[in-house]
Amino acid sequence: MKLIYEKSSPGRPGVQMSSIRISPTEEVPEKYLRSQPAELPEVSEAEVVRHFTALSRLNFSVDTHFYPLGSCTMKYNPKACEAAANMPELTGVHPLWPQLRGGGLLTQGSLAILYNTERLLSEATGLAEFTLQPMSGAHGELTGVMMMAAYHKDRGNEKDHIIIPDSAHGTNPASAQIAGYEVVTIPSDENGVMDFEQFKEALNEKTAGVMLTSPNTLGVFNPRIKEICDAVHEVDGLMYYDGANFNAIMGRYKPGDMGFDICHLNLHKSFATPHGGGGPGAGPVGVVEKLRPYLPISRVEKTKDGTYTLNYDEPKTIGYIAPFYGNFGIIARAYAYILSLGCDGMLGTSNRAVLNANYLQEKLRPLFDAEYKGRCMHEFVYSGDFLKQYGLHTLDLAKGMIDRGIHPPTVYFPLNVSEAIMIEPTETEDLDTLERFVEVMEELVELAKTDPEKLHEAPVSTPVGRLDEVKAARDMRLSYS
Amino acid sequence: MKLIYEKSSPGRPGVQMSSIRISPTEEVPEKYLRSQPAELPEVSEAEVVRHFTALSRLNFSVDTHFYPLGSCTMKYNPKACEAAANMPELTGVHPLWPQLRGGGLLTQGSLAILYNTERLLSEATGLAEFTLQPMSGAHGELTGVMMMAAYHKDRGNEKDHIIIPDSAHGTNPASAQIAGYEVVTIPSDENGVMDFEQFKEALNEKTAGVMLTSPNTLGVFNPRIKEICDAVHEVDGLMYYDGANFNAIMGRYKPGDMGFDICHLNLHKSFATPHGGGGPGAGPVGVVEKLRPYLPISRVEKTKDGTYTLNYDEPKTIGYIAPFYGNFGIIARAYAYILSLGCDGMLGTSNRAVLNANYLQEKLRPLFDAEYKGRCMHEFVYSGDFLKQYGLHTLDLAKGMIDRGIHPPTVYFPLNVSEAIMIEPTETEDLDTLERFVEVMEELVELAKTDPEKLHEAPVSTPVGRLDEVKAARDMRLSYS
Amino acid sequence: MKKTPFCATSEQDQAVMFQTLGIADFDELFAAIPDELRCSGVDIPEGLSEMDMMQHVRKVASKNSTDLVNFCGAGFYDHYIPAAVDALSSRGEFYTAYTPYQPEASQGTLQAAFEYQTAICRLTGMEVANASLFDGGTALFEGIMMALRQTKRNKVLVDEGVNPIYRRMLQCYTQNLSVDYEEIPISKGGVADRSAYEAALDNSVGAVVLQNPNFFGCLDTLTELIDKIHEVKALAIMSVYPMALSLVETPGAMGADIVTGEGQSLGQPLNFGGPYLGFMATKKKYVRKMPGRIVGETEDKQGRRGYVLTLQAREQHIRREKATSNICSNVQLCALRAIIYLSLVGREGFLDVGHQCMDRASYAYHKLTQIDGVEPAFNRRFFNEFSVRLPKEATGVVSALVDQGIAAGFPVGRYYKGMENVLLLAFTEKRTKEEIDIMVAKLESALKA
Amino acid sequence: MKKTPFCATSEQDQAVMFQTLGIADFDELFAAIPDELRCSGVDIPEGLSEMDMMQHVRKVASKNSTDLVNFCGAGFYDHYIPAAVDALSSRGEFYTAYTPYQPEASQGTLQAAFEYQTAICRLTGMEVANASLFDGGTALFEGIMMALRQTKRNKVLVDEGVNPIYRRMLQCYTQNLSVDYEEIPISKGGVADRSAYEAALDNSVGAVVLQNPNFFGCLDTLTELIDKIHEVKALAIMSVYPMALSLVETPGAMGADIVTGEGQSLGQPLNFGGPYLGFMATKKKYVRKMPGRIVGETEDKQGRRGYVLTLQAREQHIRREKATSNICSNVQLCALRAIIYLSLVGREGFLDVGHQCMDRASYAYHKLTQIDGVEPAFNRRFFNEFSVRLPKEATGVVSALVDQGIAAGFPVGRYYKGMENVLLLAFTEKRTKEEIDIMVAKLESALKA
Ligand SMILES: Cc1ncc(COP(=O)(O)O)c(C=O)c1O
Ligand SMILES: Cc1ncc(COP(=O)(O)O)c(C=O)c1O
Repeated sequence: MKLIYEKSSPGRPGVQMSSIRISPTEEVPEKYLRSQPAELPEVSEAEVVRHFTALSRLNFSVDTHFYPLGSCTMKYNPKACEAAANMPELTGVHPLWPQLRGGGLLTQGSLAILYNTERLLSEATGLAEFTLQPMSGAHGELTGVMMMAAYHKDRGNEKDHIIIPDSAHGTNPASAQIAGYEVVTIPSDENGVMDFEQFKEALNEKTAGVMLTSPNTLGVFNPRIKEICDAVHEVDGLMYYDGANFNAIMGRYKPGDMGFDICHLNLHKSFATPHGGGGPGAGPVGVVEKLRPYLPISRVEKTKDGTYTLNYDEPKTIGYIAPFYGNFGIIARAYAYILSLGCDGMLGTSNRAVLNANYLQEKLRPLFDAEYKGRCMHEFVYSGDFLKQYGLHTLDLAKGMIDRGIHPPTVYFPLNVSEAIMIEPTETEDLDTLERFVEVMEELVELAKTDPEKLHEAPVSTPVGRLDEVKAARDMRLSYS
Repeated sequence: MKLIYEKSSPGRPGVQMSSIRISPTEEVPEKYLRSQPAELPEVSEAEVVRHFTALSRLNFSVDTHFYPLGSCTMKYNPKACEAAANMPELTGVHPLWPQLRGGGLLTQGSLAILYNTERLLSEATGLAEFTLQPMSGAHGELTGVMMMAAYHKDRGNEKDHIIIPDSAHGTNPASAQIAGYEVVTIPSDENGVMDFEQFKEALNEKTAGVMLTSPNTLGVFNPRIKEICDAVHEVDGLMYYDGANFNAIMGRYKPGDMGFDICHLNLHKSFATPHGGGGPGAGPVGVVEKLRPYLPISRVEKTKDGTYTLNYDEPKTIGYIAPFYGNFGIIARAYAYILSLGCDGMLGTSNRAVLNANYLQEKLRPLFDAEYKGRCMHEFVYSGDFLKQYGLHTLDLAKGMIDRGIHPPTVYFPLNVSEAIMIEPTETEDLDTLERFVEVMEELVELAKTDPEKLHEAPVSTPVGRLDEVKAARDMRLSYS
Repeated sequence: MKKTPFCATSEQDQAVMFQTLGIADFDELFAAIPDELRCSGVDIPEGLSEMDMMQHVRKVASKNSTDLVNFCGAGFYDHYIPAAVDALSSRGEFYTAYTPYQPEASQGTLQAAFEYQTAICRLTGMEVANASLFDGGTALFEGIMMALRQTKRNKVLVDEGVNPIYRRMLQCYTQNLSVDYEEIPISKGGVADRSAYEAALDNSVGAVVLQNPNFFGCLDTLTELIDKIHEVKALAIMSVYPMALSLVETPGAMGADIVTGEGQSLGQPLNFGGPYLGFMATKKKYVRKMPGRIVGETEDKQGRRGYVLTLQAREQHIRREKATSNICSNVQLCALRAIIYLSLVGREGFLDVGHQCMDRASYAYHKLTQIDGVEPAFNRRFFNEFSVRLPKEATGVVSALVDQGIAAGFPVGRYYKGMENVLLLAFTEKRTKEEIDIMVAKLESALKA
Repeated sequence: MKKTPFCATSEQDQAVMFQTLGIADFDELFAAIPDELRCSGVDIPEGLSEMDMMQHVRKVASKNSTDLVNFCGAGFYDHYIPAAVDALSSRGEFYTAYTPYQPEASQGTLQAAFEYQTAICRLTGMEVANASLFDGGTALFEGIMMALRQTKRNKVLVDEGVNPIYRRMLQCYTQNLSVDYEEIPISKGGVADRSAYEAALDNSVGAVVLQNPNFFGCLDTLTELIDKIHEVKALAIMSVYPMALSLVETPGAMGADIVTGEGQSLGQPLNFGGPYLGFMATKKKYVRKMPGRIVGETEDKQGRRGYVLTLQAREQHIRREKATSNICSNVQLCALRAIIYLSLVGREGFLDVGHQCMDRASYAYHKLTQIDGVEPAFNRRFFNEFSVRLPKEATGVVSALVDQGIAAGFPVGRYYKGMENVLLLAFTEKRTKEEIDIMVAKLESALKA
């Protein structure tokens, strides 16, 4: 499809922006100004609408396709949550108004949403306090480990590393590193959880903490969590809970109860806010009482008279991790979602997410001739190794799905499973959709045996076939000219 | 694609509607109640969203395709007009509030929009008064001819027929008939306008009026309009202007100036309100001073103190043609559009609509080997007769366009041109789109000569091919069971 | 520099086109038209930028006060519309398409219309439905014309329990036609007066129009009356409130021949009177007399299922003055909203909403009738709307409450002589117990005042 | 009966699945997990129906007052957003998609990102841009880390003219890293202090961070200073306001190596602080050190053009702790809104908006500085924002005007000692002449008071 720049022609009028004029009293001298206007497209409003409408139709999305992308929780994003967050009374507020004396009173609604959401998340996770400022999961991790660092500094602890299992998401080690820590990686045992013995060996006085994802990216819940927490607390280490998979346990288990000290949640996963093609999301972080002093500022507080204020005066805070209060628009969506779920809804939702995953794991086991390793949580991982005998890889299976109107699951992650295929159906899919998915998988595996070439060629139903990524990296055509 | 009913399964939960309960003080007896609930679909919200999103993608539309559907004016529908009309302050108002004493003050905004829109349309058409109540063009025609009838009754005129050219839209005669008039049809002359001699013969004392579309559905403007008006007024007949094509002349000619007494406009054509897949539209009707007393009630009036009120006290009114004030939501969109155009914009818009049409007429003339019959207005009609030599019809040409991503023009209308193809590009299309259309036409005519079968089979790119309309009428499967 | 909004061509484009046409400017395009017809200009303000237009409309709109707590229904109801209705019906592919004349390029609109027709049949208990008419009033007129065409008679009896706004529309529409229009007063109990119909029904009557629940909110069991209507070979037309059909007996089960109604309550905002949704359903044997578009199922050459506009021989673009109606554009987008609404709430949710409406009305009815001086106007059987007789004129009481931010109902005296004290109140799922209690309290004190 | 909202399976479905799994209820799914971990329940309210939820949020939202006439900018601006931006970015295909890991099924997101990257390059005058970062502050931090990686040095000089909010973020982010962070005070004229840089620039410096226009709104010509920075082989990082780039000289033309900024003004609502849009552009030679996703053009086997995420070897999912950044989810939808916005206003409209902002500021500047006691704080060169020194503390004056419905600007004293009297005012195309006149008048009387 043509680029919007290729549709541009000199003088084609866009949206009428010129409004009632006010003549300037003085012109800015040339030397401060650009010599040429930026070469933006010149297209009619109608053409822009057609262009981006057409582009949208080239996407797979939750609203159009089953999207069982493991670890990404592609659940339905309720339209009402969009409508709630898009109320002009919310979107029109300038973030600096609370800093104008008396201005805070003009934003009580937005502050109330922040305050209430913090309380709801604290209760859901069993943690004392929450900050909503992190703008993604990774950002939440960074915020968490920075609080870890602040805690140890404050206590005079000499810590130099963080322990992370090899099944962890790449953002964990990357975040730990930005907080100034070495990363010690622990392999997974045959059950897919962090090898307990090797963990014990790695753990020592210099261990700042451990970052665990539970259920982890294999969809397995580590049953020895309490032991791990105790051991880490022994050396005054802190337990970090990567809550990207909180949707598997919400309403049933609380990270705080299990002994975790810090936890981030992905609102754009567990709390049904849209992924937007790669964000914006939100990665709020909760902490236990003892870490409260290190939370980023500002803090939203409720005064006796019921009004909400912002507190910037926290001597031990790690400081400003966001310009303001986080991705408010995303937080508002999650708030609407949590209000809709309520207490029972939380448990009901995780129950159904886990049931859907187990049903698929069961039905697909024969196809992947995987032995039974017990129940999974909200997602599960199989290996596509068996495809090699047909000269195929997991990627070929994935591309075949695209031609059958299903977005492929996550592939080649986690890295500790060869030819991994990671499937997360979510609770917003009904039984018919799951059955259809099983049929498609069966059809594809059959095709792999009988006519593998077909899968090599897939996808054929998309505007483009498999794209040459090597060429992309070599040519580096990163903008239109 | 499956029907929503085919996706239904017992107990699948839809949107949560149950809210805080109030227990009834008394139950309604069985005999008043239905024994079985209506068998509505049982599907999840996510499934409903996917279903209708998928359905939408089966449509051609202005937002996705060039749509040169003659006589229908498929111009771009500005998103801002949608946004303006969808403000909750406008959509949330109950139409009966003005009838509650003091309630009118609560709807001053909506009344102002109605009043202002009437004024703007009066000025644009050169007519004294407007009613916004008609809910479509045809409804406007009926309202107009009913006022015609009321006028003649009031004057004691004995009228029994209305004169309508054969090129008129089918709604004209149909509307005239509901107002109790016979229809006298006049053929078109070689220039495509109503044959003047035959018109003069048909005109007599019993002529209630003449319904003209100008420019007519052939895109031709009748140059003898003044003569016709004078002749009709001679016999105290009334001139009706079908303004569905007003977009060709707005800002340049005014029906009132030309001598018309009654005129309806299609806001869903000339004033860019969306067609919605077949409505809702709006067909406001304007009249000259002498017809003011017959306008439908209520009338929006502006008092000295600047407030707006509704007047129901008009002894000679034809009465209630709508439950309230017309399709307010559509009127609000047109109001936003007219405010955006302004005085210069009206002329600029009709100029460009006519230029685009003439350009296509010129470029396509060789293809249809049509002789030059002068300029067209906003649309033009060619005959597909030449296709017969290849065993093809205009319909085949039309279906071929679908496969090339263009919605076909209007075909087989007007009825007085054999194998008619009626093309209206509108002013919101740029030159590239027009050129592409010409290329596609050339390609199709070439294909007609070289490989007509291909056109017989078209369309092949759509979810279904040509559908069996005879079977549909025979089987009469009009609902799912 | 001044631009013409929304137009797509550049001056450069226009120059190319002028050249192709061998002209120098726009005016030459109109050379054939006598100059004296040219107008002197349009005396309206200059065009506004999008931002200024939006600001202007927002300012005007702010003159409305939408925070009125509304108990005013009278045929048009303030129901909750799930967010997905807007999200889906606002997709450009739906609302910027034309009437589906090219079925292969319009299956979205056509299948949705077919699903809508099915839903209307299931709500009303009828066999066939059309794809929409403008509103409940025009639908009722079309229903009468259809019945008179079918029975080849010209007399219609219209019950006074039919919405008075619709009755005015019927009077308007029939004024130039050879239709013998007669209204039948309601009974003391506020429903169709059996004896009056006994008297009026004869072989000249082609159609009888009833409404259930009627304008006063009263429910009735109309099976016997409809049998009587059929005895004289007239057709029974029933106007209904679709939300009531969640719980109330269907017209189909009562034997109605033609069912019409206002579909606004199915996902359309009140929007100061429109666009609304007129629906019509009937028996299969009458379908060829039914006005409006009808979508039917069929197949393509490869046997793939598809949908088309069918039985078009009834319509104006084919039959011209002999058509069953003059309607062309209908309100397809409103029908789409209705089927989206019904699919979202679903079988159970629809029942649920019905119960909430009925329960709230029941609660309010008993609170109101406990106020001394406030009497039930008619029988005690209603869905979500009922009438009470106040000790004083209703208009004054209502305007007193309007000033306190409450639309306490509709004073029916405007349309019914002798009922100046009768107030009609409607209750939807949107009204809370608190709101009802406050309304009752304020109404009580307004009566004391 | 209680339901779990948004979940799709019926109890019937669940029964089938239980059977397949050979279990009796949900709890059995969790049998392997020690019981003592089970929580006692979540103590939050019962779930609300959609209607009740919407009513609740509407009630809370109504506690905000958005009708404040806003002259407060300070890096975040109240620009008009054309309606088509919402209409298009709210299409489900865009906002319910994930990161485009499967390019064949994500060309919509990918092509739009490529078009966005192109627009950022053209606005900034740079060669390459990434697909987005969270906001202007995190983008600036990422820019510094990138520069230090590139220069293998650890000292960064940050101009005090850089938004103080961003400087606090930089202090926060660098606290655990071996980064030598130093701030350079501004000159009397309110711009980068040349002599101070003369003194501070040496071979230990890896990066220098400047902002133009700076926090006080002052415009500067930075070419010479950047040359000096390059002389010591340090990289020049410039933080910019994209709307200003409609008229103001580009960082590229001044020689900047890395450009970052806040893209909120390009089609994002203020939304109480987010989501916003961090952008970053640089020179091609530095691209492998750039953090964040990058979309590149390529082909499929049949030579059809397509777009993919490229140079992923930089990223955490491959490099883990050795990645150029920990970022994963970015703000793709905001980038989409930005390219839609820029396409709608287009080349000319963007200039137009720029002029309107600048003209309004110029008009207000001269009205304000005519008030006696009100002095220009710095030089007279600005785009749409400037600082004035008041005869009294700005906070009091501003709060006086807040009470009258006007946010008259941002008192910079909060972040700059000794500038308690300095007020920073911003002007966008949304502010009318009348609003400006009223603000000036009220401010004058507030000063008298
Ligand atoms: C387990 C886990 N942790 C962290 C992340 C990072 O979240 P984000 O993409 O919001 O930075 C993800 C998301 O991919 C994840 O699945
Ligand atoms: C010339 C003409 N007159 C009348 C009509 C009828 O308008 P509507 O479809 O709004 O009833 C049309 C629209 O098709 C038309 O083109």
